[in-house]
Amino acid sequence: MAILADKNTKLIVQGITGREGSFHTQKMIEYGTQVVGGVTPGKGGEWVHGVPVFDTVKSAVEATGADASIIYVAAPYAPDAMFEAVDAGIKLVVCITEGVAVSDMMRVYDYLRDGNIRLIGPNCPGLLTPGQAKIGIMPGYIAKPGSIGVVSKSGTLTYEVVYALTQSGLGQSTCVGIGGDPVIGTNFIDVLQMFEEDPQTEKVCLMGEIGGRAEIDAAEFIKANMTKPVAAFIAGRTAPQGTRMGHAGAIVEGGEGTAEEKIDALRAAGVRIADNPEQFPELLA
Amino acid sequence: MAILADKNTKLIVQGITGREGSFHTQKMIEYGTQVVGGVTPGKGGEWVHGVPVFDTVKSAVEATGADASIIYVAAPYAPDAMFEAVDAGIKLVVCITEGVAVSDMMRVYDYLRDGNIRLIGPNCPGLLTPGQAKIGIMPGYIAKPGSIGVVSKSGTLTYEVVYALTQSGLGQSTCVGIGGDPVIGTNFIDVLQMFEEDPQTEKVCLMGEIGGRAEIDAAEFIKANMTKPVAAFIAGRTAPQGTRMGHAGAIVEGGEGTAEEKIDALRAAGVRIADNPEQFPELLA
Amino acid sequence: MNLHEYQAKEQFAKYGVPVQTGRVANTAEAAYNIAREMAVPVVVKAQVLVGGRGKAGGIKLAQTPEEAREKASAILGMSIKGHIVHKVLVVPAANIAKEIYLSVTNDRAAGKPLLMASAEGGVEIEIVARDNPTAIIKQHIDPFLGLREYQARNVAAAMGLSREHWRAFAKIAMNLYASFVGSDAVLAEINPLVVTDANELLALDGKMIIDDNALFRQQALEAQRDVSDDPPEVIHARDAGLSYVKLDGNIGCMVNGAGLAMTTMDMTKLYGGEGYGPANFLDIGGGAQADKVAMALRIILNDPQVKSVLFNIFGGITRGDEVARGILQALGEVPTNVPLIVRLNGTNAEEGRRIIEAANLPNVRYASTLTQAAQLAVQAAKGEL
Amino acid sequence: MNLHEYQAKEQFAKYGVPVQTGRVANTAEAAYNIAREMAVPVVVKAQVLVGGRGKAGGIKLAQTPEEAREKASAILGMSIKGHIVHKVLVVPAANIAKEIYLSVTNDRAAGKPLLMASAEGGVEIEIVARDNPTAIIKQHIDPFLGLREYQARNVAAAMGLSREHWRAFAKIAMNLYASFVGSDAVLAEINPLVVTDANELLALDGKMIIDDNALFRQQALEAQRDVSDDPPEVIHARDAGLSYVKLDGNIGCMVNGAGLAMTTMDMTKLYGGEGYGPANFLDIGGGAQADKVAMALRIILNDPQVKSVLFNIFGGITRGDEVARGILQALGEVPTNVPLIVRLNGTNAEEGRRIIEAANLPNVRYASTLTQAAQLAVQAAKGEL
Repeated sequence: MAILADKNTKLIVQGITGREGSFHTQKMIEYGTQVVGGVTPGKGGEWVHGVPVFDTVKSAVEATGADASIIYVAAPYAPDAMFEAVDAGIKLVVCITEGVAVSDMMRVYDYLRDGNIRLIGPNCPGLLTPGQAKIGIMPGYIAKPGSIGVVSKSGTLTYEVVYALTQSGLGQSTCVGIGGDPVIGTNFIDVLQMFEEDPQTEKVCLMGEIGGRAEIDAAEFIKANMTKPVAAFIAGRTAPQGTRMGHAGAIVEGGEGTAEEKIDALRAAGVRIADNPEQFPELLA
Repeated sequence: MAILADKNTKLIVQGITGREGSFHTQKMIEYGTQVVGGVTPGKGGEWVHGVPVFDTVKSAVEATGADASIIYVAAPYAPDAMFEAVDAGIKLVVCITEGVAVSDMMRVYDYLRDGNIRLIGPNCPGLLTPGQAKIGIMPGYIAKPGSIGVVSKSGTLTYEVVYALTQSGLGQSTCVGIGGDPVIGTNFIDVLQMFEEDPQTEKVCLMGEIGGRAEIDAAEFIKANMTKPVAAFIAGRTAPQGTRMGHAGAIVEGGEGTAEEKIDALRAAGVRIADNPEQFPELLA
Repeated sequence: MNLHEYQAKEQFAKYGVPVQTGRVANTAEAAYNIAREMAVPVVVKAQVLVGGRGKAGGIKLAQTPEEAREKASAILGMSIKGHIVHKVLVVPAANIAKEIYLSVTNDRAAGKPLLMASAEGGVEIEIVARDNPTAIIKQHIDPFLGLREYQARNVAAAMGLSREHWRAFAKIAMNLYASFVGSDAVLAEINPLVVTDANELLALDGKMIIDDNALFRQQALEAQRDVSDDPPEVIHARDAGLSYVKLDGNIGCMVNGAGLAMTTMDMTKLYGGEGYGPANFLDIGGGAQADKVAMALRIILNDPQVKSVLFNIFGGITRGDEVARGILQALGEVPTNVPLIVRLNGTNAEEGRRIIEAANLPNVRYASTLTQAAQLAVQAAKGEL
Repeated sequence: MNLHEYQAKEQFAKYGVPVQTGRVANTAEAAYNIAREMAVPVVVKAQVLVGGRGKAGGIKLAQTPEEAREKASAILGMSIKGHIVHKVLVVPAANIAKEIYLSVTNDRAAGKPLLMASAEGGVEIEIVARDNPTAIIKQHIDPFLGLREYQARNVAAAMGLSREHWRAFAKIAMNLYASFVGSDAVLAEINPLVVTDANELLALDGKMIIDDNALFRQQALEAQRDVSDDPPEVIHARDAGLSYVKLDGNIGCMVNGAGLAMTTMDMTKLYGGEGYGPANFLDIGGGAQADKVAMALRIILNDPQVKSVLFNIFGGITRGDEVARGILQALGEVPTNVPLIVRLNGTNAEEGRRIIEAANLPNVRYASTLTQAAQLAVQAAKGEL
């Protein structure tokens, strides 16, 4: 077992003929993911790395029975790609695309809330169930199967931590990058809940950053509901207040969302705090 | 017991200071309905027929504990009145207003679908639970308590039937006018289901008209799910095809929605058909 | 409210739908001049607010300006299903490679707009629906999200449209939907949408019905209403806020509520039998006051076929006393000997009856039930009363 | 992207929000002329993209045109939190009866826009939030339905606004929301919205932040971007699509991903201690290609405070070979002796390391872990390497 995806997950790639879509399709196939199809309007009938391309998600789902989709299309088109996936019956949608407008995401978020849909992202590295499936852009070699659940707002910081765990012999159940945008499909609490319920997961790593209050909410959830040990790292202790740091999740909002606040809240929930992401292995040992 | 409303229902009147709102507030109070408040923005603090007026539905609900609302505001403002009622926590909304634009109603319908909200109407006479509560504009004296459930697309036709039943000694459990507009909050099937489950209701009268396929859907539902006897009347046998007859529910759509089709479908579902609305008492006897 | 073809096309064009533009002519001479300026074969199309113009001979090809004059002359003034043609649209004749059907309407059961398309365009969609229903592709539209490009693409794929046309088709479908929303339409239809021999998509025809209930915010469209084809009583009824439809029978009906109005009509036919039935549908609406009732009665009495009038008012929001005052007001202005059968019930019915009784009118009879009222109206019409 | 007060007000006015209009002056003389034309006491307001202008002396009342010139002269050229004032806005002084706070922003947790209002306007809302949080009234907005009048009315009631102002307040709130949506803003704020002594509502100030991710469809707003206040490296970084923030330390950081960039900064401070820390935040983003990496490196090396550079690239969508090529490209154009600590991992990291190694650069050191890289960068900055 693992969460969200495993070796039975049938994946389609939206934007498969693009530069990133094509490159990562190959990487996902090499990792062992069941990539059953791709979608690029107007290119139906072509093949990419042995994967058939369809014109619409609907036709791809009908032909392949896909139950998951990954989105690599450009930001102005990503919201429609998400709507299209959902309307075609996809239950797990992972949106890698960076730079989606927040007003668009609010509409997507509202639309999805009605259905039984799981959206990861956007602006995220996707997820990796070591040894089973990779739906995203995480380098596959950094992970190995095991019992640590990893959840993170930040993409590359996730790689650091997963790599450090693997180097120390600690394998992972599933690694999930939820993205740091203001509005995202799946938040810390959703994933923590899944890890809490997943028999394979024994301990959890959480990586947050300054801005917003998602880590505070996570701390409250952990205190109230988690029986499994959690260790955490919060990026941005040295970031000056009020300065935009790359993505919107990293705006320090007047007196709220500082690293100190978040660390205090997590500590109060019994979470062990790492000062350095390479410290996780010793905290979890 | 009865369906939708009874003597414990606490009602507020949106548009209480208007001509119709004020008139029918008095009639509803005279009938015994618990009218606990009214709403007209800018007139909070006034009183109408002994009922306190509030500026917003929110404040009316907070002050009175109302659980139902009736709307008498003009058509351009009726959609917002419905949204306001729902956002204030009202669970039963009855919209009397005639002439609401269909595009507005589609938005209302979509918005309500998420919540556990019951909307009756718009463009309907509301409902009457004889001897307990009148939420609408049906003349109170035409009804008396009993075991016949009445559901109808048409307002005044409902009165005819209820009056005829009462004159023949057949009382009613609840009388519901669902309205004949293209998009309505509650359809025949919703009400038939309630009557089927309501222990007080023994038999059901249904009044439909030409246009649309709501009566065909009702016939299918009756065939599959109703154990209680149903009698029906369909108005519009003499209406020429394709001519608009008052409201949009009465457009005959090319070859579909004729009175004959509907009568045939209902008959096939075991429903007794009245040729004249005053025939119901003998059909139900 | 129905729009003429040329009005619908103007509306479509405003939202970016490529339409075959043309010009409207009121006279054969004007049609000749337009055709001469166009300097290509043209089609002369009757502009009437009713379907089936082609079958009725209201659409004609003309190779020359002279022929255009001749065809226009034949079409102008002709009656199509009772509608007199006052205008023709003159358009360049198109070279058609393929005909598509495309429309947006409302699915009342789903509570959502519905896009319908078919590769079998150019014929009446009702015929396709009957003979080959799977050829009609349906796509519901979320009223908040609007029509998305991928939905239009799914429709294009399902109807077997050649892939080279998908982008253009999707754009047309999205723009048609925008025109539907922006105009508060209940129907926006292109039939046919053609692929020309130059491989471009073009709307050759256009039909649009506007939601009467939304005209309060569509004043520019309401101002385009063509009343030239409406009889005076229809115009009067509309201005007074009455729903009125003239029928062939001889028993005038004045009723509150559409359903009860139809029921009342049905009753006159049920008891009237051969040769006797409703002269009209007339719904005075909810809460009608005296002025409106008076206008309704004047409209009914203006019909020379009317031999008796049945008033069936079951008041809820409408009040019997207001109706009674309206009847007396109209009779004061337009005295009549036509028998009047009055049946008042519901809100303030007693007061209403008292008001009429006080006027001591010799040609008024009262009924207490609908059945009795219908029977009396039939007897009166037959001269048996 | 931040808008100036005068730009935000123009945007608000476009959507029907009553704003106190004024005119912008670049010189004291221009301010004098504007004040003379207005012929009333004026307020001279610094136009800088930073808060706290009032406290910093950037907003001054002037009774006469001469005084306006004098105040403008003092304000133009002053530095407010490091931002030089290049423009002032001259507005008529208003007679204020009451000050209100009103804004629309996004509630990320709820995934919805949020209207916030307070009767305690005119002060920083953060202070109200801290000292009297219940004075801030919050109303979520459905992104599909938009702000409804009754919601604005509920807010007006909750903030204790006098009922005579409800209608005007609701209209302003709805129009402010429309400007927020129409401009793809993440913040639209009026502080204060005043009730004048003539009992009218008027926006005296305006603030607007546009979603950078939506600028692709807000080209008219992007064209208004004021870069006069931005140092060249910020402009270069933005043009190249890099996220760059100059900091006070001495260790240059080039990282892919915002979270890892902050982490890398944190590590340089953790191991650097007093006097050593990050010289910048720089996120090259996902999938950066060689040109972008080269520009990033040029920007870092252009900072004279930088004593060592730490490259921390953990490739996912970014590829190590592309980064390596970018580093070499930049070093080819701008040779440097600054120590470079290179840590590549993830996608194509091996190829990347091989490419750099092949160039045999004397000032490059490699690290395999982030800890080691940070430690090396600190040592290099201290001259201990």
